[in-house]
Amino acid sequence: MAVIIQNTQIAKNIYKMRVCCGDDAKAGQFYMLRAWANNPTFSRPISICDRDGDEIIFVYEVKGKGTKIFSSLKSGDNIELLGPRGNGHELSAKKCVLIGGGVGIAPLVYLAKQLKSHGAEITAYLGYTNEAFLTEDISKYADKVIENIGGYITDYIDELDADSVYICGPEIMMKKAYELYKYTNAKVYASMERRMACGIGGCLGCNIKTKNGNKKVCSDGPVFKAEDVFYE
Amino acid sequence: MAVIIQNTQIAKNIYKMRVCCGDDAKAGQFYMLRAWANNPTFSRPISICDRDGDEIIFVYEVKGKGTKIFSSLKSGDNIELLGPRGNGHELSAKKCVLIGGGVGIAPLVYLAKQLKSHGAEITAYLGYTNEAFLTEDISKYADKVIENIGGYITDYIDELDADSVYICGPEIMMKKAYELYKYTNAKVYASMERRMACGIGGCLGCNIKTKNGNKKVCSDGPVFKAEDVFYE
Amino acid sequence: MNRLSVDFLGINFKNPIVAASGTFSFGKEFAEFYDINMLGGISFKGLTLNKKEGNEGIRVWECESGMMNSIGLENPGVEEFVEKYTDYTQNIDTVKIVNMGGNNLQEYIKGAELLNKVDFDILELNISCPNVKSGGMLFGVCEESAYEVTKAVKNITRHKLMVKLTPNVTDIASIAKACEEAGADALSLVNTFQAMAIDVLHKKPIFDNIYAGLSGACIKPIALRMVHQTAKAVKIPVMGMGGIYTGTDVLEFLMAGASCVQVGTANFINPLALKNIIKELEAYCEKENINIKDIINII
Amino acid sequence: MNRLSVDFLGINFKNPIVAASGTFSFGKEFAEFYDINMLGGISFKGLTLNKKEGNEGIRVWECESGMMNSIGLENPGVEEFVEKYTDYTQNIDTVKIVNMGGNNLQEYIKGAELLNKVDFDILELNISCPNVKSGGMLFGVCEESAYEVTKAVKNITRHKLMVKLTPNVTDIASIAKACEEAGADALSLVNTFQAMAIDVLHKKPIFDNIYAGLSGACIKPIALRMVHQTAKAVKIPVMGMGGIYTGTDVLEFLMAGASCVQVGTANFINPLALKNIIKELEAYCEKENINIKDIINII
Ligand SMILES: Cc1cc2nc3c(=O)[nH]c(=O)nc-3n(C[C@H](O)[C@H](O)[C@H](O)COP(=O)(O)OP(=O)(O)OC[C@H]3O[C@@H](n4cnc5c(N)ncnc54)[C@H](O)[C@@H]3O)c2cc1C
Ligand SMILES: Cc1cc2nc3c(=O)[nH]c(=O)nc-3n(C[C@H](O)[C@H](O)[C@H](O)COP(=O)(O)OP(=O)(O)OC[C@H]3O[C@@H](n4cnc5c(N)ncnc54)[C@H](O)[C@@H]3O)c2cc1C
Ligand SMILES: Cc1cc2nc3c(=O)[nH]c(=O)nc-3n(C[C@H](O)[C@H](O)[C@H](O)COP(=O)(O)O)c2cc1C
Ligand SMILES: Cc1cc2nc3c(=O)[nH]c(=O)nc-3n(C[C@H](O)[C@H](O)[C@H](O)COP(=O)(O)O)c2cc1C
Ligand code: FES
Ligand code: FES
Repeated sequence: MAVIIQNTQIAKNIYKMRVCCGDDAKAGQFYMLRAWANNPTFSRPISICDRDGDEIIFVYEVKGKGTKIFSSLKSGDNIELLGPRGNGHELSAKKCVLIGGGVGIAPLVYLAKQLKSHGAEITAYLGYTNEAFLTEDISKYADKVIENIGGYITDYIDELDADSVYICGPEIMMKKAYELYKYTNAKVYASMERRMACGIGGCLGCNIKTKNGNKKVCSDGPVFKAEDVFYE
Repeated sequence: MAVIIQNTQIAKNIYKMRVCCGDDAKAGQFYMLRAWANNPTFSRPISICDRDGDEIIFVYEVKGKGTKIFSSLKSGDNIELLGPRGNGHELSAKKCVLIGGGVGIAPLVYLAKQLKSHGAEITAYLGYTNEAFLTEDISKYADKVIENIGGYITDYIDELDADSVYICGPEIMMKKAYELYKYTNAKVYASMERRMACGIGGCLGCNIKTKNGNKKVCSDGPVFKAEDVFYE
Repeated sequence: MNRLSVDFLGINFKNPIVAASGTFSFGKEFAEFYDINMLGGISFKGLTLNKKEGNEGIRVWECESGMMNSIGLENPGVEEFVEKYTDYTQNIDTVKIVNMGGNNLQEYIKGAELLNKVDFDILELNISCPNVKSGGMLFGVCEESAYEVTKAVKNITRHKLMVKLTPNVTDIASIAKACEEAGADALSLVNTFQAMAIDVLHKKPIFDNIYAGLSGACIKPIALRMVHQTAKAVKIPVMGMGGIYTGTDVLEFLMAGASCVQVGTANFINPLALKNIIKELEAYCEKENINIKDIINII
Repeated sequence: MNRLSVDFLGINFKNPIVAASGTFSFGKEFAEFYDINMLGGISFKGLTLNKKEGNEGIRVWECESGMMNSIGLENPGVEEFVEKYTDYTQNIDTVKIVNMGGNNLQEYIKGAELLNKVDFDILELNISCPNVKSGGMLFGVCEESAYEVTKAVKNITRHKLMVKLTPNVTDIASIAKACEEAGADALSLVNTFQAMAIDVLHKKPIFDNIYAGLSGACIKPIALRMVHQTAKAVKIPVMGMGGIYTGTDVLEFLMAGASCVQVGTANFINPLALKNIIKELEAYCEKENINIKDIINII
């Protein structure tokens, strides 16, 4: 049980929630969030957007039942956090490209922060549907930020000389972005999403087919080498 | 949808809720209350305890899921009210005896007030398990109030010369109280309880066997002539 | 133009929303809350040949996302219904469905015969009743008895016959086909699931009859599967039900193959439920620019 | 004194709480949250003779008070399980139940034979699997095939045999009796209910396989009824399950006749669910001053 410090709207349907929680968590990991008893049945996976002292910051889009409930919470309310879960990102100290689409941009904030502290050089491509958010946060750490609203962010990618590429967003966008780097020397990582029941590896509900067989997004991922998941 | 003006604990597990609601309602009637979407499935029947201008006052005991949720509501929160439902009391202008047990005392407040305004002479017997509540409210209208904590209130009834007797409480207590007046000339009324699904006469879930056949507590009652329900 | 109108057995329904039998009485109680003639139809409280007092003890019990009932078919009997038919149905100007059950074949036949005296749109045969003659087994749980009762009633009734199936079976499609073969004009499903609740405090069953019928949102996923299987198995139209609370739920049943739906338990959650569902469907059709019948059976 | 201990097939269970097959993997993931050896037992993820990749598409879907799954029995296969048995079961010091299914009789027999190589407490036979040879009908939906597969496995296995029944049947008691006659030492029930969900936005079924298995609180009232019917019909012990979330739910199943229970979906709601349930039962027994076994089958 954790206490909500702040929960405010930052863009259309996009909310930022600060939660008091002393966990040690890595960029790319997520928590299973729950603010109800037994209904909805599942907790909802939300990535770590950022950390600030004892606080963890989530940025989420209101999609359905669960996120609707999250958006109604007020500071002082309790929320259950299960986590941090998942593998998280390997950090590189060299030339990094971050590519985010929609609310997939959220986890890039903490990633950029971490990469920066490892001395990486960062270019970030951020694609939005309606309205930009978190651009300033990422600008704090990225050397170059290219943002686009309404188009395909993959059309704007011009920095192909990278050591590591981190992609998070709709699957189709991730695949397209990966294609751009497929024949370069960059290591490309994609943050995958699947519907989750348990979030801890117990149900096999979040299965993803990879080059190396079935994997669980919740515990083997959510970060995968793009070549392993976009292999077909 | 009605707005809660106040919702406070007045005794162990007993709460008083003031709700803004302009309805015209009779003593003995009830509302189906709901402060959730689809779960719990049923709304909960709660009697009118009192009215105060545009406000309706409910007094309820926390028993299970539903009343637990009611007790967590704060002023300003919304609650759905379906009602007023049920037949309500016939008012007598003569010698009246009111007998209440536990939270069954709640509806006697508004009844006493109404009877008083009809010029009745009122004796009230109030039986509590742990702690008294609403005694003062009833004392405002009753000429004589006998209260007991922990025993059987029926043991204290000494006023058998009455025109009308109104009983509300656990079924076994109501039956016992009725026995006392069975051979007097008093008209005896009992407020019956049954589990309700719809509260409006549509499901036949709140069936009660009476001398005159099956009746529905929600729409034929909840007030019945005691002789009709305790006939066996 | 009414985007919601559907044809069911040649009858024009204003919309596919029908009040489910036993949850809407004969309509009067709900007429206090809205104009019930806006409904596609009403399936009246289930009748039996003879008046029934119904069950003793607790009759309704709540459970997670649903309820159990053990009303025991309390009803005035077909005879009284027929006699007072105008009382029962006056002011009702929507499709009228009369729901009838029975404890043996003779009761079904006699009941259906008596009902020939009055005019209504569809006779809905509740075959989830225990057949006293075969040890209390429900008519609807085996192909033979489902066939038999359907055939017998079909022979005598002058009304369009819709048989209401019980979900407490291994293979709903085979029962559905048996009823179709026996001459059913349409099918409705599902009735309630046999279920149980225990009063752990008093260490006894909640219901005097031990088991009771489960309905509400909790049964929706199973009901939807059965409606889908049934719609694929038969050529006659299907009226689907089981746990419908919202317009979206209705869309699921229609896509799965139902031409109309009935809504039961939702009426207890909110007496305005059916009206709200119709409004939701109107908005959906408007937004998608379709007629509701376009989505029937597309899955 | 341990008020919660129960005897099941001569095996001492620390308490009647068993993790349900397929919801607890092989325990490791939950061991991170609490000492899983406090459990009465664990039924491992369901095995099949050969490794299975499981189903494509959406595998888990939420519904009112429950969930649907279409995992498709993804598992390493009996062979690998037997080979790496010590890896799988090291550190597990509670009753070990191995759950196994199959697509035809031969697979069941071969699987059971292979499992003879390793030591565990109970073999749980999942007969809710489609019998490829008879057109995909589940083994568990008719008396004959349930009898046949139980008998065949009983003949070959050296383990205690518990047959896990499917609830998708008309008459659970008759299937239970068939399994008992065939030599089952115990029964467990219920497996998931066949159910469906539709993506109304995209106008297609949620699951690639169209239907999926329903579990969770929504099925509890039906599961409880079936456990009650089964416990009354057979003499062998029954392990009950279906929608158990709380200690009170457990009490219902025990009173209805189950000697132990399995808990599945609740593990996904809270990984500590089983621990919490055990604590609740301890408090209950303390307060009532009884041993849990005193309430088994009292209704
Ligand atoms: C590892 C991981 C990390 C994530 N991190 C974030 C994050 O940081 N921020 C964030 O905003 N999101 C994140 N997500 C996504 C987030 O978990 C989901 O958006 C959230 O669970 C949605 O829950 P909900 O209850 O609001 O929506 P749901 O009600 O579950 O619906 C979700 C989606 O499913 C569709 N849907 C639901 N029901 C139906 C139906 N009957 N038919 C058809 N479609 C239906 C809806 O269209 C909707 O888009 C992450 C997901 C994963 C796996
Ligand atoms: C006409 C009418 C008027 C009423 N007026 C009032 C009023 O003014 N004030 C008031 O306080 N109450 C009143 N009641 C009673 C009130 O409606 C109930 O106490 C309330 O509905 C309980 O709801 P709940 O969700 O809190 O409890 P529930 O969860 O519904 O439980 C209620 C009771 O049922 C028992 N129960 C629940 N589940 C189980 C189970 N599985 N096994 C065994 N027992 C179980 C519990 O022991 C509990 O006592 C009235 C009732 C009627 C019919
Ligand atoms: C209180 C109650 C009474 C019912 N009575 C009847 C009945 O008389 N005849 C009948 O065929 N079905 C009866 N049913 C079943 C419903 O018509 C419907 O098939 C079932 O409730 C499933 O739909 P739902 O989930 O929308 O409620 C009854 C259901 C309830 C809840
Ligand atoms: C994700 C998931 C996977 C399951 N896998 C199996 C399995 O492999 N073998 C089996 O016999 N039952 C399996 N089941 C069924 C459960 O063991 C149990 O019978 C069912 O879920 C009902 O219990 P519950 O309501 O407590 O979940 C599975 C259930 C779920 C939810
Ligand atoms: S969500 Fe259960 S295994 Fe990943
Ligand atoms: S509660 Fe439905 S008829 Fe009274």
